[in-house]
Amino acid sequence: MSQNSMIEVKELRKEFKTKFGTLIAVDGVNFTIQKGEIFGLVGESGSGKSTIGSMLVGTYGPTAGTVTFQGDTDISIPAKRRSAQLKQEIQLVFQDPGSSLNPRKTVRQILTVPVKQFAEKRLSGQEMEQRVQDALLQVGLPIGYLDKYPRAIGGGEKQLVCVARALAAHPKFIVLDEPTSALDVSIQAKVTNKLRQLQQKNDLSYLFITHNMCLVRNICDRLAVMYLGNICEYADTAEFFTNPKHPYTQMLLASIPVLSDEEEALKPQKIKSVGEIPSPLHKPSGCPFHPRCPFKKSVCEQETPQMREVSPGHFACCHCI
Amino acid sequence: MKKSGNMILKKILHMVFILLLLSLIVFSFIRLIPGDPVKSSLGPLASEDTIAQYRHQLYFDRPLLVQWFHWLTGVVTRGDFGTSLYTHRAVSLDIAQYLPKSLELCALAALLILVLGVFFGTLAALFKNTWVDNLIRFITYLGVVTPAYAFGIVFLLIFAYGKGAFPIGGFPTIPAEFVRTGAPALDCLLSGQFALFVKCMQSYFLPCISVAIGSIAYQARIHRSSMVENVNADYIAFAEVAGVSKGKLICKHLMKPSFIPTLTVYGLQVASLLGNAFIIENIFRINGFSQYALNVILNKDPYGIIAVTIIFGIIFSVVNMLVDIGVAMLDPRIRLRGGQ
Amino acid sequence: MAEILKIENLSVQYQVYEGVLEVIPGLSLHVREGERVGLIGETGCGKTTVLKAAAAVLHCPPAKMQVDTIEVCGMATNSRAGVKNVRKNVSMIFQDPSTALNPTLKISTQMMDILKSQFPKLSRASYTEKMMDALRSVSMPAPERVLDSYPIQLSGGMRQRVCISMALMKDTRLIIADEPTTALDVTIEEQILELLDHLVQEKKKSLIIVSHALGAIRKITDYVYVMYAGNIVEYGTTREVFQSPLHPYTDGLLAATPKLTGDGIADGIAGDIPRYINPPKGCRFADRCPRASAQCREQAPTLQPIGSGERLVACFAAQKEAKAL
Amino acid sequence: MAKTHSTLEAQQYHPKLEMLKRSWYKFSKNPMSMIGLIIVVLVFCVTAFCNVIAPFAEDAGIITHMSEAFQGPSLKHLCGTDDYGRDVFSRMLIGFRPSMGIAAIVLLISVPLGVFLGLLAGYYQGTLVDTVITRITELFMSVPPLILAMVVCCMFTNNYVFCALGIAVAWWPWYTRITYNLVVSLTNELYITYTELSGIGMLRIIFSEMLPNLVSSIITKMTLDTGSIILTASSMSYVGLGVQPPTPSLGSMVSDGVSYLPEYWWLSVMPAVAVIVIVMGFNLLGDGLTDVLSVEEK
Amino acid sequence: GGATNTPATTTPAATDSTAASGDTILRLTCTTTPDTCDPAKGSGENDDNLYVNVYEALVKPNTADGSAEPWLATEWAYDEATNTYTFQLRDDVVFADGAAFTAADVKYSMDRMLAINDGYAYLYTNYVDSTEVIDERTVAFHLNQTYGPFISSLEKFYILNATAMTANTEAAGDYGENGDYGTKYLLNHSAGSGAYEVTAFEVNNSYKLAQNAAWWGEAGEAAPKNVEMMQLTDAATSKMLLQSGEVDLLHGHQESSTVASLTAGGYQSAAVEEYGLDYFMINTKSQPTDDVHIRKAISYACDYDAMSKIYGGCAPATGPIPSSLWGYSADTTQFTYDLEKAKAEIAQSAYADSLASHPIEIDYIQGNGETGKLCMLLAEALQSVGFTVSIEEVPWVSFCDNETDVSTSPNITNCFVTASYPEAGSLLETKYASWTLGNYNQNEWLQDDALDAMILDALSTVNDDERSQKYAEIQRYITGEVVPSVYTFVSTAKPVWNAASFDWCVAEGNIRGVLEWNFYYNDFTMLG
Ligand SMILES: Nc1ncnc2c1ncn2[C@@H]1O[C@H](COP(=O)(O)OP(=O)(O)OP(=O)(O)O)[C@@H](O)[C@H]1O
Ligand SMILES: Nc1ncnc2c1ncn2[C@@H]1O[C@H](COP(=O)(O)OP(=O)(O)OP(=O)(O)O)[C@@H](O)[C@H]1O
Ligand SMILES: [Mg+2]
Ligand SMILES: [Mg+2]
Repeated sequence: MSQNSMIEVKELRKEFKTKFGTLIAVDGVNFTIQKGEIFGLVGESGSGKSTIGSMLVGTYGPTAGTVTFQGDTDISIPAKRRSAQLKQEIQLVFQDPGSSLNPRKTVRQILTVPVKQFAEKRLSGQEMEQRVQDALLQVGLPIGYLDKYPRAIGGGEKQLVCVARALAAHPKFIVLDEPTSALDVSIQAKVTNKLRQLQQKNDLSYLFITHNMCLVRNICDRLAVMYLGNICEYADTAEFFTNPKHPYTQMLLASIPVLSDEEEALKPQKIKSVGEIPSPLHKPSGCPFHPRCPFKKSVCEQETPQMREVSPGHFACCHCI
Repeated sequence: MKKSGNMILKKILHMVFILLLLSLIVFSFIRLIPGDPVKSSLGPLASEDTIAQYRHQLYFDRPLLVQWFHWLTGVVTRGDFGTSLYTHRAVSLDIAQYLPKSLELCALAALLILVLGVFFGTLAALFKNTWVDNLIRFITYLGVVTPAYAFGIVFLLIFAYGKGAFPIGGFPTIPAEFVRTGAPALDCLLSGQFALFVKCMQSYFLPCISVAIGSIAYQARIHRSSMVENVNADYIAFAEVAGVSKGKLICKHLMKPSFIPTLTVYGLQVASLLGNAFIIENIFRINGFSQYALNVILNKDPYGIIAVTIIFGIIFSVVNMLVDIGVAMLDPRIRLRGGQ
Repeated sequence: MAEILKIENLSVQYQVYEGVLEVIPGLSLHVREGERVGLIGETGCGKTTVLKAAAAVLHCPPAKMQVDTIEVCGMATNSRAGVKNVRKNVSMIFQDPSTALNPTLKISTQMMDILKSQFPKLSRASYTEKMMDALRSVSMPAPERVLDSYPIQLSGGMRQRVCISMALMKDTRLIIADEPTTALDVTIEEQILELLDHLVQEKKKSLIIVSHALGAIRKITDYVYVMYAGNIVEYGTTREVFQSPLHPYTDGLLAATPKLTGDGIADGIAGDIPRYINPPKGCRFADRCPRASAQCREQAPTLQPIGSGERLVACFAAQKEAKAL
Repeated sequence: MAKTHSTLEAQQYHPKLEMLKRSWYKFSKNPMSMIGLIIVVLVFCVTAFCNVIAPFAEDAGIITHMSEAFQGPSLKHLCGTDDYGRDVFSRMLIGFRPSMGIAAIVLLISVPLGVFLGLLAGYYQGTLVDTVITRITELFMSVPPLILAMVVCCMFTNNYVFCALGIAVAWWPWYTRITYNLVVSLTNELYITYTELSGIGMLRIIFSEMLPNLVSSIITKMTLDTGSIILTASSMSYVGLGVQPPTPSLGSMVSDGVSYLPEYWWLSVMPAVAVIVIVMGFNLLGDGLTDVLSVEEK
Repeated sequence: GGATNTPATTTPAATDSTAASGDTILRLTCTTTPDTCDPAKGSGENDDNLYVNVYEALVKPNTADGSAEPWLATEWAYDEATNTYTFQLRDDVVFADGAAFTAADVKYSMDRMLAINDGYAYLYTNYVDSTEVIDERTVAFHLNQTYGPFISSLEKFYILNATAMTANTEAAGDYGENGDYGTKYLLNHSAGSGAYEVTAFEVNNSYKLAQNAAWWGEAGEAAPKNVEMMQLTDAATSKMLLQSGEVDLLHGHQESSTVASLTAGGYQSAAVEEYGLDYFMINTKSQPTDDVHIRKAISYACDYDAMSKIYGGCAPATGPIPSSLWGYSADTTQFTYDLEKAKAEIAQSAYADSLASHPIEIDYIQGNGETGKLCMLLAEALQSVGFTVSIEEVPWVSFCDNETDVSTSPNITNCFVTASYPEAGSLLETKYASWTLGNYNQNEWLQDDALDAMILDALSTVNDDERSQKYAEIQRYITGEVVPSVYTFVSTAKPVWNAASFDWCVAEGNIRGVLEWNFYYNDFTMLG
């Protein structure tokens, strides 16, 4: 198992100290990302998806729990303390392409940074140029873009530059934090397809964070659903969409707006939600979903449910199953 | 409530700390002055003994920190800022004499800046890109780039021939029995002398305008751009569609957020008024604090300089604190996040 | 049925530093009584601009508007009385709830000002009661607390619901909703869409709604306009348009949307929206169109009825095809 | 390999140049900015070549023509003559020098110092260094520049170098503050986060990622400040601080001429107008730069 | 002539219109008001202007030539043997608070003057040994050396009200058992017997006087009931104030252009000559001006006519003493503007070949009228004969500071100096005696023993004729051999006033040499 795993997350926990008390953004999360797979992370806004992504790339370290990279390296440490190789192997693409590119630098200058930083040796000017061009060509942008400033290119292309920048480091694993949610559908399609191609070509693993269930359906191999810092369900994509177990997941799937009757048929029965979304500062006791759950029982209010394997590779975390 | 009380307390402590540091720095700076202020203040006939004695009396022969501490205890316990070598009397007396007038002048100027600056800024913003806007913009540009003394002189010339409607020779005499604070207009008000009050205000008119005009212009520009920015904001359109009346829309929905940058700039303008007033005080013969500051500096009067810098520091800090509080009151985003 | 909103030949330019943006060259659309109409299109194609023009708030200085008719409830909006009529009959929900609420005023103040303009003389208590009702009608929990808050104290979903409740406080005949659900979670999005739908159906109002979520449009509208770079390129009943798009642009949009069926994603439409300074003189979509011909680059296609007449499309290729049929 | 080479050569495309061209195009379309630029260029030319341009350059030195005193503006004396019979126009032109010199010294001192401290505080954000620098900045901000400058000028030597030093003492904190604020806001930008995560050294981040973003704001501020400094300096020379007579400075020319108002108005009006025009030039230019240098999306 | 208790008023039959109106105010401006009302502290024109109106001395200057005539003293006697002056005092004098004036007041004032040792004290410190109260109306000064101008010098000895002063003395102070000697009190109060008393006093701003109701003398019928003096440094403002009617009189040396423009506008002006000159003081101890030929060259390089013209045509100076001052001698070496002669002198000097490496610095006081122009004229001429010259405008404080030490004193300074009492000795002593060295009046740094001896000798000569001859000898010596200064013109004040406001002796051409006595407000006649 660990042979094949790219990322293994165990009991990962992250707390933030805020003015109003301790905020538990991630509350004991376990999952594994296999080599060469796209792992989707979906869920409510504020449920802790980005926090997990940040811990993987090392923006900050976790409060508790471990993250293992490629089965042996412990990466539950912030990037500052990580080796150069680790920094190279784990890369990141942000949600907002506008702010993730320095507006004062040309695409060439932007791409030069990782090329130079992660080169195995001192590069000559020509080699550098070559690699920068390669990185750009890889994401399907013409060479002419090298001399453009970010503001002169469109949103989707900017995101592709971000991807190129991540690829220029020759990573093994990329965290994609909502890479397409700032983009139009048509551009989103372009970027997603490119990402998928690159993943296959370079044998990469992705952590793909998003809100868009339809997108997840089409690109992820496996996915986990988060709710208030916890993973509530975790399965193969196909299995997940055909056989959702957790009430929150069912609710989520039922509310996906779709384009055709054909799709409509794939959605589960609609569940009427009750209650209000609680704030992570005041996390409810027991099952975090119970205030909104139409099926809640008394046990849900007191006991935190454990993750259970419903079918092989399909885990859910609910007292009702 | 308690939270904002804490915030204010914290700001005050912070301010006190800065002022202490400031006084210490000025003290060490004064020590660097070439020449001997004590000697030159006593005149050419003074004997070495007298000079030495006077120096001792003023603590100038003690180590810096001792002198500073002595001065500090004087200030804290007796409100005693030391003796001026220039007026030969307690600096605190000088301050009491000169500061109230200048503060009054600056307070009136500050009022003018706020009222006129906001008025013209609003006017320009509401009539954006019309001749009204262009005219106001042109005038405010001139106002910003013209030195205050030029305005002073122009007013002097214009009103000298007005024969007294707006006097240029300083204040009317306030009979001693009415003097309470030292600020002429305030004193008149406090003692109910309204005729005299009107006279004081007439005397204040020209210097006030001259001191304020540059800031008025600047303020108007800032207010205009801040209004223009907000006019285009979605929430104005939203309120408009939702049917909020035009008057309320402008006076409340538009004005309140527009005031945030205006107020920040206003604080800086007001805090620097007093320091820039000396030419105007000179031209209009207001024997105020700014003039006094100029004189103690020109005369290298150590305790005077220290007092003057500290007073300026206090004014700056207090004004800024008030502005911070004001901004926090206007802007819940700052208040609720505790300024983060 | 009577037309609640009728826009004919609207053209809008924005005067910016670099020059004139010819955003909308000449657009017509209408919403009839009781209809729910959708407006879809890529980012920056002028949807918000059209809605603002309809609500008579497109008067901020950079915008220059020319129009043959904008009629709301049969009355042209270009006069003082017309604007008054608009204010009375139109409510609008803005695109971004975080910018649509005044950050410096409490929710209660903002709602109160709206109420006061409608019911000038009421007691304080009845104002409060009305505000609470409005909030409750969008199933807002703890309305008292919300009233006493500033916008930043509310979450995005709550803000959007406040916006909706404020917009609906007026009993108007037309609701204009500009992406009421972007930046919301799917579950909340659904709630809000249902609420909107409910209100429209229940109270017999008309609705014009813009959204990037094509699924949402499909769910709550009867008719849909497809917009590209300031032009309407296709119109029809929602069902028809979504089932058999005629314009290559519509086709591209739909194809690019990921499906729940999970059979991959088409490659999206190549290229970008053209710049609005000196836009192409022919079809604005020509540069990105797989079916573009020389004619498309020379001449701008106009909306032509296809079939029954409830269906319109502005594409030479599609029109030819229809004729050929 | 060969292919990339040829593409490289074929592409004589300099993005920086392109950006400059674009900015210039934008800038040149605004007549106000152009007027500002022209004024500023003229001011610089005058400052550099005033001795050559001025018809009576010697009038800035020790010289009198008492018999020609108080002549009104004429073709020979464009701005008339003063109480010494000296040519006001020539003296005005030469009077640009101290003003510009003071502005240059002030900026040369306060910009590097202020920016450096701002970067330092930003670099050590949240640490003791940050606190100390912030406090010192506040300290120096709390005394009005004019007062600080006067103190320095009176304490030491009354010449324009010390005058400039005094102003600089009061001026640098504003650069520290603006730099610090920019650095703080930049650290929230994702591209900075990216470079941090990639393990690029903080110094490199500051110099190659942040500084280019600061430059435009700082240049704009410098331009606007030049105007303010000239105003401040002219206020100081109005009370006799700065250059020594007979060397002219605009402020002292105004103040000397005031007692001859209104009969001999040109003595003070002309230099006052010069101050206004210079300051306006820098302000117009600064406003123009603000428009051009800010990176707006699209 | 002890009966002269009131000065002759120049008022022609006072108009009845003004007499009735209660509160007449005379408003004046000057460039500096005194720092205190303490007559033991101040020593300038503007100080005296206040003192003569609120205090009185034992003697006062005669309106004609400034020589002393009785005032608070009715008569006096000199005892050569004991070197003692004995004064009989008037018996009808009361101070403003009603206290009677006695010999004790005189003693108190003199003791205080000497103890404080400021202001005019230098006139007495070297001579007055002690003061003795002989009886209530008799007081004696015991001198420790003969002092010719003693009686004249007493014009500057203002008598304080001893009882009021002791009542207002603070125990803590610099003067031992005398505490602060009432210096704090006198900061803004007066304690004299003059025609006016101080009612308000603001340092560096203004003071106000009101008629002293208890005055023993005879108040002028339409003399101003109140006087307001404002300090005004801004020439433009003062001009405007006069024009807007906010002041009646601009005191002091107005610039000629101001005078010209105001008189053109119908205001009146007069040239009031003082017992003083404008001097270029040449530092005789620094290079290159330590060479007498250089100093002579400078004297030749000075365009006397042009300079006097700048000041509106003042009378030329022929030597160190103005011609109207008692003790003046015309028998001096006079210099004229002649650049050729200047060059010739330079050629004779030790610096003939090294002029370029010995720059000359000329300093003048900032904001002091048009002295800058004088310096420019001189500098220009000096430059044209080959000197390297720099000019510096120095604030008053630095000006004084620099001149406390020979090393920091510039080569040449320009300054007006006036006599403290109307006699040549006063100027000679302040200008050239070693014991008055180290202040702004003496940039020459002569330290010439021979000259010192001559001055001392002259001053201690009691006989007037002998003294006058000795003064002449000194003037000859100075101009002929030392040439320490350049004498440009007689210091002349140019007050401007609104003739509709008052009648004034000066207006009628009745000008007194002792400047401040022209501003004896009791002489003014206010008009409606
Ligand atoms: N640096 C931080 N300090 C304090 N709280 C934080 C911080 N970062 C995140 N949080 C909080 O942690 C919770 C989880 O945030 P996170 O950004 O991981 O959510 P998310 O699932 O990515 O949401 P979204 O879909 O909106 O991006 C939120 O409530 C957020 O406010
Ligand atoms: N105030 C304005 N000033 C200048 N240009 C504007 C302004 N408002 C809109 N535009 C321009 O007009 C075009 C259309 O804008 P609009 O907001 O109507 O698009 P939209 O279809 O609503 O886009 P989105 O889906 O992003 O909301 C855009 O290119 C935009 O840049
Ligand atoms: Mg996130
Ligand atoms: Mg929009």
